Amino acid sequence: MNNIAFTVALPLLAAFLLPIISNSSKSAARFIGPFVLLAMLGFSLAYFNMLEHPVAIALGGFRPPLGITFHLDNLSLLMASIIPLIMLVLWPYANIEGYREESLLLLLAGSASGLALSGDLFNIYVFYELLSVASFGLAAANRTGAAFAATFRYLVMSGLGTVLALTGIGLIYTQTGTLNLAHIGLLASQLNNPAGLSAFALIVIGIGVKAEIFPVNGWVPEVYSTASPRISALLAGLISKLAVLVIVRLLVVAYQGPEALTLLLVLGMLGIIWGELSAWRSKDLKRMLSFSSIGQLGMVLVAFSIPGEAGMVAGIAMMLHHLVVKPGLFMLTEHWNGSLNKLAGAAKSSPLAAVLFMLFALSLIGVPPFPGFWAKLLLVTGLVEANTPLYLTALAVLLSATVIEAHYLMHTAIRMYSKGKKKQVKKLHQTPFTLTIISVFAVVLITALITMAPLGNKLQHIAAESSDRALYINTTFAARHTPVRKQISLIKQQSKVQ
Amino acid sequence: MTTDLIHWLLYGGAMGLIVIGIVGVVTLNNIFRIVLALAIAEAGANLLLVIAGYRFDAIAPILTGSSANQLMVDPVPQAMVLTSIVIGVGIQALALALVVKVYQNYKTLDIGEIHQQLSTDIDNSSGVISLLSSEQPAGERPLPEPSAQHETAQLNQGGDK
Amino acid sequence: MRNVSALVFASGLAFLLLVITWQFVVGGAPMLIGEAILQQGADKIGSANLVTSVVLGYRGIDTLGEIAILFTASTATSLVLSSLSAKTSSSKKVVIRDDGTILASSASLFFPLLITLGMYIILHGHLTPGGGFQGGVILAAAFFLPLLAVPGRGVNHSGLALVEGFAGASFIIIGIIALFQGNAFLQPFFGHGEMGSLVSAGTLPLLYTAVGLKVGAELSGLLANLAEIGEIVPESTDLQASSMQTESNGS
Amino acid sequence: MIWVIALMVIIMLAGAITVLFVESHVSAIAATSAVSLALSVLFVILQAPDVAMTEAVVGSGLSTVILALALFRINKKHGKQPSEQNDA
Repeated sequence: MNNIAFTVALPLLAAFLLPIISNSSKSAARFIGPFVLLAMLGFSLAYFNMLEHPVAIALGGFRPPLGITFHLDNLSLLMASIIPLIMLVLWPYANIEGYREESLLLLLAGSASGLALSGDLFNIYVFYELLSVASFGLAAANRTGAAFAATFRYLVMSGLGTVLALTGIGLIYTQTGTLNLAHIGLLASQLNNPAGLSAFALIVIGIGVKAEIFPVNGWVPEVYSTASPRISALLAGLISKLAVLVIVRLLVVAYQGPEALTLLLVLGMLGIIWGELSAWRSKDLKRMLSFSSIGQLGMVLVAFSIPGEAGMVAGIAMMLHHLVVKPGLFMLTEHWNGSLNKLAGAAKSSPLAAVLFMLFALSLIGVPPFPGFWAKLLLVTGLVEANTPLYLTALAVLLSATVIEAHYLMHTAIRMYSKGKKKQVKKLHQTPFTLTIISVFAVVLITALITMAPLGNKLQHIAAESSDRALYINTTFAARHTPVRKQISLIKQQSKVQ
Repeated sequence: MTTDLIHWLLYGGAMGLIVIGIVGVVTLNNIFRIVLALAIAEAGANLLLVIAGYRFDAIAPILTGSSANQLMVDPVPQAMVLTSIVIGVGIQALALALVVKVYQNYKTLDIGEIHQQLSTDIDNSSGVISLLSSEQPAGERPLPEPSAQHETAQLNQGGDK
Repeated sequence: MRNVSALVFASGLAFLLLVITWQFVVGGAPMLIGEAILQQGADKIGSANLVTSVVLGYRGIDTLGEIAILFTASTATSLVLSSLSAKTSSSKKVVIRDDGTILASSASLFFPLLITLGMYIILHGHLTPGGGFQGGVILAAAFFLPLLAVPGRGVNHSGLALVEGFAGASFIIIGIIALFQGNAFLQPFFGHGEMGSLVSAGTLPLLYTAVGLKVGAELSGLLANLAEIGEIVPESTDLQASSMQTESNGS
Repeated sequence: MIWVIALMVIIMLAGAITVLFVESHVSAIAATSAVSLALSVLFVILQAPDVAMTEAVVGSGLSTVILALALFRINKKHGKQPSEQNDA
């Protein structure tokens, strides 16, 4: 009875029923969200344990290119288990005004796992839209004038992206006559022309609104400064990674030519330059973190643009690292939401928070023992090995961006440890609840630091699996409605024959 | 010849709608009008999808007694467009709700002014002296209040206007 | 400056799109999955309208996502507008204007007609053009018309929530029942029936009914939310000013 | 049939351009509605009756109502604005 479709169906079901349940019993309604998230975690972890080989599941029971398939490999299941985990950590246990916010969060969780698992282009578009609408609602949930205005600009930019992505999907459908990613992968040679490549560019720009890709990230600083830190942490940490994941899938399966990689590389470089310079110039913590997140996602994009497995390893490592560090940093702004100047003395009022900030900042910069260093090292070696002028330029950009990053982050840290006015220092106190949430992220980071060797092996394994185009296609077309174990043995037999 | 013309008319129409819509979203100043332009761009993308499933001398994909051996158009893009039209109207409603609320708070529909007030609001809430405010006339420059929260920032805005 | 760069961008985009369309031929798309669905769709699902079999069968989870999007948009809209409607709800009764009995009675005349039409379109979605979305919009119109004709009449929001909750849930539960029968999620079950009759195509009519009710309830909720803020603001200026005051303080 | 297509495409594009340049919001809404209507005629010609029906019902019906409601709301505020300024 174990089916991965529950990770999408359950949160949606709960979200639909939440208004009714909350009308009859408010206290019951409060337990539903965390319970559903735990169930989602259970379903995805159960598959994770069972999985030795990627499998695909045909929803609706239709043979793969006709129906919609969910593609389950280590990468998608990893994301599918991270989603409920991170949402459990950031769930608003204390300050719930009504069921609406909970409902939106559950919809966000359901659409996010759909996006991580789906192997169908239009289905990805639908889940992406669901994700967008839920995030609009959450971004406006503060109900200040500024939040409304920022969300409106976010919505318009996102809507523009939607149109571009839909146009791209239309172009791909006109040329290949299919929507299934694996099937598109089989027909990839038909897409290696101006129309096919511009379809890719349109989808990258369209989906890139959520992934904070360079020309369409104007909303980032505004929304992150007006939404509550929790929502910023979710959007910057989790949602942006899911959008990147979609682009990576498309890249691996259908666009392995150099043009697509160059496009990603250039967009990534521009993102790094724009993000890091703006972060350097910004005068308050929230905006500094938002811009730095743009820069970091630029690095992720650069990593994925390196051809082959090296790029995949570096990209996944950068992605996971940012996924842990950025939410932690954003949660710090819950009580440190002023300008950088007002942070003076913050270390005195809440020393633990300052230490955590230092930890995250050092890892973000890439100072040796921390996980961020290993991620950046993978990226740098990948760029050196690629060894073309463009990749070496990217390397130069990356290194100078690291210097800028070190400057502004350390500058902030120094300011925290300087003396501040007494009256101000009191206000900078972090509540124990927020500190607990931040510490969770810090503990994950430190655990990653300790278990670096096995983690690295696991990453290599995941990257090898998810950068294998033939494997993706074979897996999808092997999808039948059979129990997973049987399916795995079937695939093994097939691969022996081949 | 007619086939060529139909080809140009249909693709020209779809691409024209997309381009006009996008130009509208990027250049228009009025946020209400931007929502309209977005709807037009979406309509263009929908038309593009339906064209992808069309073929000449085919009938609609509905089986009736007389349609046994006739060619039919592709049902898949039609299903996709059904979905995307409904999605579009949902997003449009949300966008309009936001337009109404933005107008209530900022008393303007001009995207430039809204952007400026938004940056000032964010600056005020974090207590940073705005970069933009130096470009405004002195009378409109909000006072940098160290403890200013969103609400007070808005009240200042309302009072200044 | 902004306009110039925008125009450059737009003409670039237009050029790109024109170059692309140069390659395409209307009617020349390969239609790989489309052709296969045309071949086997009728036998597999038993719906005369093949678009319906794609919407609810082959791409059922897209439709689930879509009704979820409508639900999300409606939830988010009421979240955005709620600070206002909560405050003005007390002054709701102020604006009972008399718009004439003709309008009101014609609205009540149209109500059953529209409901019948909406239900007809929903229930025949697997046979003729139309279905849950179109019928749902007509249902929403049926509920919204009396609201416009008789201003000040409140909307039964909890009733709407009940309908939309259960309609959405039943869509998912039908999908899950298929799972418990050992099939895939959202796999159509029940017999196909005789093609072209009302009771055919397995669970598709049930799913479309759920979609129709959900869309109808969702959209009437949306319209009521948007309309209430249009209708409710009292004519007297002082009341409005005070509501404005509380709103800007409270937001 | 080609004349119908040509006419509809021209109505559509003209309506879209009107939306960008016309002064009054009400005319802009009407133009959007006209675009949708022409589009739904095109869908009928392209053998997509389901889509045409949806576009007609949603695009030129429902979305026009939503737009009009929002505009009504904004205009109402707009009329009151001067007195509010005096209060402030």
